[in-house]
This record gives sequence, C-alpha cells and structure tokens, in this order.
Amino acid sequence: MRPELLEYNLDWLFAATFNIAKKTENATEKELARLLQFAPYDSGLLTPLLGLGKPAITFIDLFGEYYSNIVNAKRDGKKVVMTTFCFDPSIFYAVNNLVPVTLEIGTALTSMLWKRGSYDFMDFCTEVGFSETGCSSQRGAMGAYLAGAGAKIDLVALNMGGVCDTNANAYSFAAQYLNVPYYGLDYPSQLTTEEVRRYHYKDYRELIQFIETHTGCKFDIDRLRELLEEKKIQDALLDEIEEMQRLVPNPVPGLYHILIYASRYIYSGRKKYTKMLREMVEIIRKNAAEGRSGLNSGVEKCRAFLIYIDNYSLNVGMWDWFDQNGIAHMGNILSRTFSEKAPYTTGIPGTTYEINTRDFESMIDSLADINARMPMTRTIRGPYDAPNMWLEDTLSLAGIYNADCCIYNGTPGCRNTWSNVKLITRDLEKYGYPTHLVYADSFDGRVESWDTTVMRLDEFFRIRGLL
Amino acid sequence: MITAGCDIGSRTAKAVILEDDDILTYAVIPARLDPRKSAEDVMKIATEQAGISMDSIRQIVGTGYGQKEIQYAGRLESEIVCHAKGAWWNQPSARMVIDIGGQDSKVIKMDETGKVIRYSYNDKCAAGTGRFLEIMADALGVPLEEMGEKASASNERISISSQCVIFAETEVVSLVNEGKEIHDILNALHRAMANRVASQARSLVVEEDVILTGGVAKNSGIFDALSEGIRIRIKPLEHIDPQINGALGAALIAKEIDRS
Amino acid sequence: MKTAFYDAATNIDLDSVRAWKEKGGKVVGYTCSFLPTEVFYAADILPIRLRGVGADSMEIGDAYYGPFACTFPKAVLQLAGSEKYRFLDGVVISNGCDSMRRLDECWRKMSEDISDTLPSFFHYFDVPHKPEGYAVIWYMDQVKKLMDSVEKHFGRSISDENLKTAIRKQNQVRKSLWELERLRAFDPAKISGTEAFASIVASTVMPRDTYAELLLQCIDTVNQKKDNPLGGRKRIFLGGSVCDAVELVALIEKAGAVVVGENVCFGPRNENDLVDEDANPIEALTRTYLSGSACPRMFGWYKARLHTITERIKALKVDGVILQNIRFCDMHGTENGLLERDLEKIGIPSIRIEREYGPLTETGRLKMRVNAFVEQLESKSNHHEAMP
Amino acid sequence: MSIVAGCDVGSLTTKAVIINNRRIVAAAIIRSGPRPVQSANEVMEKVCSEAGILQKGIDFCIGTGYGRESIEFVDEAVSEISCHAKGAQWLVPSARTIVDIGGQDCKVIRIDKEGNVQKFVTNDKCASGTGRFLDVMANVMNITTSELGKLSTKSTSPIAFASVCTVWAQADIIKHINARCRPEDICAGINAAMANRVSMLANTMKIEDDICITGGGAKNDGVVNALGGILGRRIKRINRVDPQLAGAIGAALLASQRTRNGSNR
Ligand SMILES: Nc1ncnc2c1ncn2[C@@H]1O[C@H](COP(=O)(O)OP(=O)(O)O)[C@@H](O)[C@H]1O
Ligand SMILES: Nc1ncnc2c1ncn2[C@@H]1O[C@H](COP(=O)(O)OP(=O)(O)O)[C@@H](O)[C@H]1O
Ligand code: SF4
Ligand code: SF4
Ligand code: SF4
Repeated sequence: MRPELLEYNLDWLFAATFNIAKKTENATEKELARLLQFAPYDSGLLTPLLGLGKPAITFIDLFGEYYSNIVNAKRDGKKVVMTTFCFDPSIFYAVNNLVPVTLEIGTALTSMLWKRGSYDFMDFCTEVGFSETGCSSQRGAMGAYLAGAGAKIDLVALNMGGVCDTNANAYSFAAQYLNVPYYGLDYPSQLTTEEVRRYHYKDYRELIQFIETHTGCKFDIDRLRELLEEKKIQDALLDEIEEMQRLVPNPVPGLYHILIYASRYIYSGRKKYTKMLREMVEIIRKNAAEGRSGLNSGVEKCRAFLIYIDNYSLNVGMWDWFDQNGIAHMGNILSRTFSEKAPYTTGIPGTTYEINTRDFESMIDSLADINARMPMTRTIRGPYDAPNMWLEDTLSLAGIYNADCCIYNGTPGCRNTWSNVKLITRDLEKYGYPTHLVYADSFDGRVESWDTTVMRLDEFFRIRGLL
Repeated sequence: MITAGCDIGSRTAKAVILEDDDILTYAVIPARLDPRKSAEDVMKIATEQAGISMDSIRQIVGTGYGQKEIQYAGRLESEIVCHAKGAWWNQPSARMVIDIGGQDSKVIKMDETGKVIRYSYNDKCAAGTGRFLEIMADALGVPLEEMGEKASASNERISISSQCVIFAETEVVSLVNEGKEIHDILNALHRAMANRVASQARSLVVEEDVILTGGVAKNSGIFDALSEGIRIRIKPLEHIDPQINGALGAALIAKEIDRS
Repeated sequence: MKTAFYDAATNIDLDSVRAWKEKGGKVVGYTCSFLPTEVFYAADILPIRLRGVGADSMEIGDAYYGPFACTFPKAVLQLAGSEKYRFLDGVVISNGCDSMRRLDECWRKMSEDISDTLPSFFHYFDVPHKPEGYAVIWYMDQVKKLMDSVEKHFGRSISDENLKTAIRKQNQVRKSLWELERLRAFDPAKISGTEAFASIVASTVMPRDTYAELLLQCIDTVNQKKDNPLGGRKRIFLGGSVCDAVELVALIEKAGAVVVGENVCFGPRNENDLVDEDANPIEALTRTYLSGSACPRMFGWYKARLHTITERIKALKVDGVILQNIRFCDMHGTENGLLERDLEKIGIPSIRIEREYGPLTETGRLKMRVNAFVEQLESKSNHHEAMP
Repeated sequence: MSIVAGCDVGSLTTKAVIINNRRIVAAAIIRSGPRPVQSANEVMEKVCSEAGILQKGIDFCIGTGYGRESIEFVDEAVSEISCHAKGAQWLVPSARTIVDIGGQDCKVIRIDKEGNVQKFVTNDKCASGTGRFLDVMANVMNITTSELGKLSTKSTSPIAFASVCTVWAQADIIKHINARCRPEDICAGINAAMANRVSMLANTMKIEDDICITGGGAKNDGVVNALGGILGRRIKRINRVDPQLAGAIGAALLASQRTRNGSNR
C-alpha cells in the first residue's frame, strides 16, 4: 500500500467529513458549496445526500457521532469491537465501554465518499495474505484497520458462521492478524425448528460471556431494556415505511434505503436513529398524501426490487441512474427487518422475532432471535429454495411491492449467492419477474466499469419492455 | 421501400441494405479504431455496391458496440434484439440464438413471434469469444478461415484447462512443444471455447431450434463443438453470411419502424 | 497394489466399487471429511468421497454455478451431469463451505434439465462451524437424523453393534494410515509421496476391507525394501484446499523433492483421530469428527490448526511447505496466507500456489515455481555448509 | 579458464549469453518461435558466431526459461527464478529484491548477498500484470511496447482503468481512444495499472533495498517509475547490459560455478 496512506486515520477522516457536513443544515447553496470544500476527499456523496433534507442531516450527524466515538474510544477508555453489518449492535451499547466498528459500512462509505475509493485498502488485505477473491465488502475497510490506519481493534464478534463463509473468514483472519479474541455466532441451515432456537440462545449467551470477559464489565440491564424499547419504536416506524412503499407511485425516495440500513447497522436502538426514521416518515407521509413519487422526476415508470444489495462503487451512481429513468428503487434485502409485524412477514412461526423486555433472560432471547433474523442471517442461510429462504422472501417482497422486475447486484467474492444466483434468476423469471444479473462488484469499481454496468442495465430495461 | 441496418462491432463493421423483403446488398469491413469512421466506410461501400444514394434509404437502424457513433442512424437498437430479429426472420423455427462475436458472446431466447424472452452475455472472462480463437490462430500461425476444417481433422482428444485467453496461449505453446498435432490442439481450443458458450446457453435452458450467428459462425469447427456442448444439433442461418445477422435485424427493424 | 491405489485415486469407475455393486451392494457419495462414514458401513453401504477427477470441461458445472465459484464442486456437478455418477444410490452433501453446500441446489436444479441424474437418496448434512458448546449436541442430532433417513430409505437398521464394528474397522484403517505416515517420517523417506498420497486418496473411494488389506500389504513391502532412492531429497509438506491430484505430488517429486506429508482434506489430520470404541458410538463419532482444528471452516480455530500442522511438520522433518489453494477457495486461500507467515517465522520456507481443480494441463508456470522453490531449499542448505 | 553459456527460452523472447572468465563475450535476443528447440538453436548459433567459437567449444551450458526442458544442447536446466537472482545480483551487487517482468509472468525475488533465493512470489492469477498485458495494450493503441513506456512519461493526468482483465481492458482503451483521450494519458494509465499489480505482488513479501528490475518489462520507464512511486522506494536500473538478458546471464554464471565445482557432464 502507498506509504502516504498510513498518514491519514480513516475513522478520523469520516468523523471530520460528517461533522463538517452536519453544519450545512441551514446553509445557503453558496455557503454549502464553500463548506464542502473542507470535507476531505469527498467524491460526490455529500451533495446528493444533503439534497434529501432533514433525515439526511440527522444521518450525517449520526455518522459523525459514530465515528467520533471510534476516534475517541481510547481517550474515553472504551474498547473497540470489530463486527459485521448483519449483527444487531444494540448489545454492544448495553455495556458502557464498548464501541462497534462495522466493516461493511466502512467499505461502502469509503467507496462512495472517497475520490480514490477503497482500492488501496482492499489491495493491502491481499498483500498481507488475505485471499484476493474474498468478498470486497470487508476488505475495503478491513485493510485500513489491519494497516493501522484506523482505530486499534480490541476484539472481534460477529454472527456469520453458517451464513456466509467469506464474511466469517474475513473476520477470523482479522482477529488472527491483529491477534485479538474472536467470537462468531454459528447458524444452522434452518431457521424455525426448536433445536435451532436452542442453538441460537445457547450460542448467544456464550457471546455475552465473551464480551463480559474481554471488556471486563457487566451488562447494564436497564440500558439494555431502554435500547430494546427504542428498537420497538424503530421497528414500528420501519414497518410504516415499508407499508407506504406499497403505494403506487412509491412515495419513498430510493436513497432512503441506504440511510435506513446503514444507520440501523451501527445505531440500532439509539435515539438518533429513531429521530431520522421519524423525519423520514413525515416526508413520506406527505408525499403519499399528495400522491407524489419519491423520485426527483416525480414520475414512476417502473418498480425495481434489488434481490441482494446495492451498488456503492461509484458514489450514488446507481440511485441517480434509477432516478433519471423513472425507476422506483424498492429497496433490497438489507432494508428488511423481520420483526413480527413487518408487512411482508409470512406469519409462519419462528420466521420473525418478537422483542420481549420482561427480564434479562427474555431480552437476551430476543436479541438472539433478532440476530438470527437479520436480512442475511435470515434469508440466505439455507438452500435458496427452502421455506422462508431467499426465493420465498424475494417473491413475497416483490409481490407486495408489485415490483416489475428484479435485479441482482452483489460482489464476485460472494460464493454464497454466486453459487446459486443463476438458479434463483431462472425461478424468478418463471414466476414472471424479468431478472437482471449485474456482474459488477458493489464495492470495487475496478471489476466492471460503471459505463458497462449502466449499459447493461439500460439494455435490460429496454429489451424487457420495462421502460 | 429501401431500409438499412448498420452494426458496428468490436472487430468488424457490417451494413445490410434491404429492399422490402430482399437483401439488396451487404458489406463487412474490419473495424477502424474510430467507430465513426467504420460506420461511414461500411455504409459507403454498401451504398456503392447497391448503386444507391444515402438519402434514397428511408430508415437506418444502428446497432452494435459502437452504435452511438453512427451519425446517420435514425434509431439505435440493441444487438440482442437485432440478432433475434434477423435469425427469426431467416428461421422462424428459431427459439434460441447464439451469437459469438469478437468481444462477447450472447445467448438469446425468444418466443414464436421473435420477441426476446431472456438473454445473457458471456460471464466476465474473455475466453469464449471470437477474440479467443483469433489469438490462438495467431499463436499457432493458422489462418482464421482454416481453423475450423483443421480442427475437425483431429483424432486425438486433448484438453485445454486454462480459463484465461492469455494463459491459454502459453498452454498452446507447451502443447506444441509436447509435439501435439496442430489439428488436435485446434480441436481442443474449439471445445474449450464452445464449452464456455454452452454453459451460458444451458443456464438459460436450451430450446430448439438453436441458431448460431456472428462471425464465429463462419467457423465450421464451432458448430460441432457447440452442438456437442449442448447435446443438441445447432443450425446455421440459410443462404446468408452469419456475420451480418445483426445488421440484417437492424434493417428489418428499420422497415417496421417505417411501417408504423 | 500400488497401481490399484493409483487407479483408485485417478478414476471414479473402479473395479472394486463395481464388484460391490454387482454383489447388490449400495453406494453413497459424500462431499466433506466431516461426515462420519462409519454410519454407512454400519448399514452395509459403501460411502465414497465425491470428486471431480477427469472433468475436462465445465459446460454443465458452469451452467448452474456462477463464474466466481470453486472448480471442485463444479467438477463434481459436471461429472454428475455427464452421468459418470450414475452408479450412486445416494448422495450426502454437507456445508463444508458455501461453494460446496450450494452443490445441493445446483445438483437438484441440474436434474430438472438432465434426467436420471439425481439419486433417490439425497441428504443434506448440516455441520456446525465450531467444535464445542451446543454445536456438539447439534452434530449428534445431525448424525441421528442421517441414520434415521438411511435406515428408512434403504430399509436397514443400524444397531449400536454395527456402528461399533464399523468404528473398530475404520480405526484399523486409521492406524495403518498413521503407520504409512511414520514410513514417510523416516529420513530418507521409505516411500515416495506419489505412492503414499495415491493410497491415501484411495482410502476414501475403495471398499474399506479390500483397502485395509492392500494397505497392510503395501506397508509390508515398503518395510521389506532395502535400497532407498529417496536419499538427499528435500522434504516437502503439501497443504491447503481439497486436493486429490496425485499428479501434483508427482510434479513436485519430479522437481527432485520428496513429498512426506499432506494436509489437504484427504488423509489423516491429527494423531488422536481414533474413535473411542467403548463409549456411546454417536458421542464417540461426534468427538472425533467435530474435533477442533480439522479445517478453516471452523472459524476462529486457526491457532489449534497451526499447532497440529506444525507438530506434524516437525515430526516429518519437513524442509519446505507448499500451500496450494483452488481459485475462489477463500477459506484455504486466506489460511494459507497466515500459515505462510507463521511457518516462515519458525524458519520453514513456504510458498503459496493458486490453482484450478482438474486435470493438470498447462504445467509450465507451475513447474517453474515448484522447481524454483526446490532450488531455493537446496541453495539454502549449500549456503549453510558454505558458512559454518 | 572456461567458456560457459546461458540460454533463456522465454515465452516471448529467447536470449543467450556466452561468458568467458566472468566477462560477457557475446549476447543475443531473438523472438521466440512456437517451437523452443528451434529458438534455442537459432539464438545459440547467433551468439557462438558472434563470439567466434563453435558450440562444442562451450564447457558448460545451462538452460532456463519457459522452454528450458526442451532445449537439447544444455547440460542442465535451472528455473528462471534462480537465474534471474544470480544474474541481477551480479549486475547490481547491492540488489536484495529483484522484480522480473517477463512476457507471461511477473516475479519478485528476495536474495541474499550471494544471490541465493530466499523467497519469491510470482503472478499466477490473471494475465494482467505480465509483459503480455502491456503488449496487448500497446497493440490496441497501434504503438510498440517501447513507445508505450516513453509516451507515458509525458502524461499529466493518467486515466484510471476499471477492468483488471487484459482482454476487457482493451475495450476500455478503445472507449478512451474514441473519447479522444491523450495517448500519453492512456499509456500512463496502462503502466499505472501494471505497476499496481506488480506492487501488490511485491508487497506480499518483505522487500529489502536495493530493488532492481530485470526482464523485458525493465525497459518500460513508465512502469518502472510508477512502481517506484507506489512502493515509495528507488528502483535500481541495470545499465551495463540489456536487463532482458539477466536470466541468461544468471544461467551462464551458474554454469561457470558448476565448472568450478568440477561437476561436468
Ligand atoms: N472466416 C472466418 N472464419 C472463422 N472465424 C471468423 C471468420 N471471420 C471472422 N471470424 C471470427 O468472428 C469474430 C468477429 O465476429 P463479429 O461478429 O464480426 O464480431 P463483432 O460483431 O464483435 O465485431 C472474429 O473474432 C473471428 O474470431
Ligand atoms: N523495448 C521495450 N520497451 C518496453 N517493454 C519491452 C521492451 N522490450 C520488451 N518489453 C516487454 O518485455 C516483455 C518480454 O519480456 P521477456 O523477459 O523477454 O519475457 P520472457 O522472458 O517471458 O520471454 C514484453 O512482453 C514487453 O512487454
Ligand atoms: S484470466 Fe485472462 S481472460 Fe480472464 S480476466 Fe484475466 S486476463 Fe482476462
Ligand atoms: S476442506 Fe474442509 S470444508 Fe472442504 S471438504 Fe475438506 S473438510 Fe470439508
Ligand atoms: S476447495 Fe475450498 S472452496 Fe472449494 S470446495 Fe473445498 S473448501 Fe470449498
């Protein structure tokens, strides 16, 4: 890796960028343009973000705070835990001396925000022995922490065993490389049986122990209850947003989705996240009342559902393109919560979670259930065509949103989906959903040039008569 | 009524001029570095051959990799649609078209009206395109035109593993060193290439009739290898150069536009 | 008998297996060394390790798998799709890794397009990703489920007695395999890696009793041998992804080295892999098969693995380690990175090599690296002599 | 005093060197034909006539390179890695890390002061990151590989390449050419992409100064400079002789060692 890169601390760069951007809340166009010059290396994420108004400001504020906490962790005598996006972080906030660092979020931000993208960090991972073909979603940010260009990591905890190899593999590598303790929750290939549930509970309790041993401090029950109660409110808000997504035209701006899931992965259970969701709901309600589409153009020509994740390799290029073409972004599996009341839940027992704050034990059970039902841990843990797995989820979602088409966008590093995406595409087509496979890498712009990606997308929408 | 189609590909530029339902003339030229130039040249040649002037052409549809550079095109259409249209017009029984060009290979499924149902491009890697065979022909010092027959003269079955065009080349060299016969190596190359395309066709579920188009369809060796790969006999286009199929489709679309 | 092993290691259509079928015996294929094969022998069914030997094209494998997946399961699918596995009465697929577990879906889908390619017994064996805690109970439960469905489907009953017998006999094989390892530990090694590895791979595809006998004979004859051509050769240990390629070992030995051990998912992994013959069989099997350090799919257990491997490397007096991984095998690819780092720390030169599964054709670049590595090891030793 | 020779049959070029008591008396580089045997014989005749000796006048000859096994006249075959190490160390005694950019692969070699290989890594993934990559790109731009190197040094704003794949990068280049990009910027982009790949390879192992670069790629200033920049270290060049000869020279040096150690055919 270029030596000069080590001179910047990634977390600090984020903190600085967001804290500056935050100040633009009620700035004029001119002031804004001026201010943004001070946001280091912004490659054009902030401007479209700020275009979203209130919720975006809260989002930026939230991220500024999040990264400031990481930067100041040592000063404040806190430990830093490296974790993955599909892990509900509220548990970390329930002990008073722990700050989570979520790699995938870091990678996405680095790719979207930095002029030079996250290439150098990705390549650094390869240089220190991590498989070059591994998923890019971790490599981007992981490189920074391995290279010492980010916060010092004290422990690693995640929940990807049995769900995604490359993911779990990346974290166990990081733990090994940095020589810090590692704990991974493990998930069987099914979801609903009693044994599985027992496994989840047992495993999660060992995680709790792990955290207590390595942070040397006990869980604060009241704080945990507070977080979970807050999470209930958040779930309710999310359900409302989901519900309103079903309207034609869809009143939810496509970019909201990334705000929704990015913040959830780092701030679930915290007040700022609730604030952002409230502000969103307000705007969405207004749009809905006026029958306005969430698209800038205002005209919804087509509704696309992303059956996996979004593309972050070029700022918000993908959302822009959708917007320009009047395609409503119906979210992807990351925007889902499988809370019991979520509109698309199948009602099959065990497929959703319920938050119970009666006592510590029931709260721990709830958290175990939540973690086992995060978007990925819930949807792609088993065979794609098994009950309540990828195919069924996709069909039910595409159905209630009455999507016109499906799009797969992921990373070549994802063995899990690239080993069966051709099959699910085939099935979705059979069920009448035109489905497009994007060969690009969500985080690494070098895999396929953006022009090519767009050219193929455009071709798909035209040939399949969607526009 | 006269219409035309122009297909600016990565390796060659093609133009077809239609008078109602008959092909007046067509031209195929190697692509120039600048696609705009290719478009001008190929059209000039075609119109001269037909002995007509540009403005006597009612409608021109452009397609292919360099379509955006075709100044005179009245409309642009994707290669997928053009190839489907051309092949279906020539063979109404066609349900699947496999087009292997210089830079990519496409598999297209269509219904009995020639409408595209599904399609796919070659997976990431360049092995499985005409370029692959070109580089190999070059490495073996065999003219492209003769590759096919030479390959079918093979009597020893050897296999080429390398997925990479560039590395396959060194693999070929080492096979030559081992004293393998050129036609056996060629045969292996054709199978290696065909199998990549075959897997592409199989993922869309093969349906008869299957038609092979694009410049590579001029290569008899590919027909056998590909048919073996999908376990179904592939058909050629009848009485026309498969390389112009895209341009032909474009010309046909031009005609339809003008009707409506 | 060397040729019998070599034949078994390099083909899937084996006389011994055909003989078994002709006696009306059943054959079940499995995908990962975490599967307790004793269960099948207890039901008088022949378990064979599924491999992709001789898959020289991928048009079927690539039709269902995406382009970014390991070629090992792809090759297995390719063979299944070209009806090479017609003789199987059943298949057990386990979640060894993501590419491998998706073989379940790909195989089923493929059978919709190519008729009679799906054995009537098609079982998914769910192995946890940690060797302790509730995972143990989970694994035992999986074994019970497997036994049930075997009993139901094949109309056999698996008594504790049958299981114990199977365990006892399999232990015999394990012991012999360690005997073989000890022959390789001699300096100079008493048996070439090519020969030894062939017999190791064969152990996963030949009927157990036939195999056990041949192996003992093989060990005898090796013990008898007086002359030893393997003196003075650099001693190589081969590690990494699933590997059944005897040609690869042969290629390394052609470069003037001798391969004295492997950790490539075929063959013994650690000395204490004997199954307790007195304990409750299912518990005993679980303890052995789930034992910690087997393979990188047990995330977070690297240190334990490093330990066992290092111990073996020392016991085998290894001069250099070749760590290979199949492209897109991230778990082994990454682990190889760590192993290289840590082995070199303790002064054992190592090299990482990425390859595709399948027939070794273009060997030019591979040869170059292997030769250079052996030369590197040799120049080292000259070097030490040079400066006392 | 003995006359020894080294013959390096590479994927793209075949080189031969004759050394007479530690002095290079003749050297030649020719393009490799499809049959290494022929290329080897051809180049050997060339150097022999240049040195004014008969082939049998050579006491010991070591063959190396991609086609080393198929050369008939050699007394021994040694891998390129060892040969490049020896050759480079002889040409640049202070060299501890050697980067060899050849036609079909790229190697980074760490050596001790005797020129013994301590560790090496080679590119084995994808053709990008090999000399061939540069040739294909140059070819698309209708220039020679040497011009590719020279041009790029004039670039002000190198373009960034998306595709890592040799064959797909071509399409990218054509796009840029159509977009009327300045050729020098495209060239610089190509060299940067190349240098990036090589630096990754180099960084996978501990690199020690001095770094010296051999193989045909060493003649490409664009790549060499870019590489130096990325690694943040100065790269020593071989100017005594053509760096492309390093492998052959190393082979010859090993040959003279053999004669000294008295091992003969
Ligand atoms: N006479 C021929 N025999 C065999 N192959 C040919 C012949 N002519 C062209 N080709 C193949 O066709 C390819 C170009 O096909 P084409 O459809 O023109 O590509 P594109 O449309 O991308 O320009 C070349 O790469 C070459 O492999
Ligand atoms: N004059 C030159 N300028 C820049 N690059 C060159 C020059 N000559 C050769 N090369 C590069 O060197 C490569 C061949 O290097 P070489 O060491 O001969 O490979 P090999 O040993 O595999 O035959 C070519 O691919 C080309 O990129
Ligand atoms: S392997 Fe070869 S063809 Fe494939 S991507 Fe790399 S360079 Fe391109
Ligand atoms: S390497 Fe590990 S996961 Fe792969 S088959 Fe062997 S035991 Fe199973
Ligand atoms: S080699 Fe690796 S990726 Fe391939 S099947 Fe085995 S564990 Fe999976």
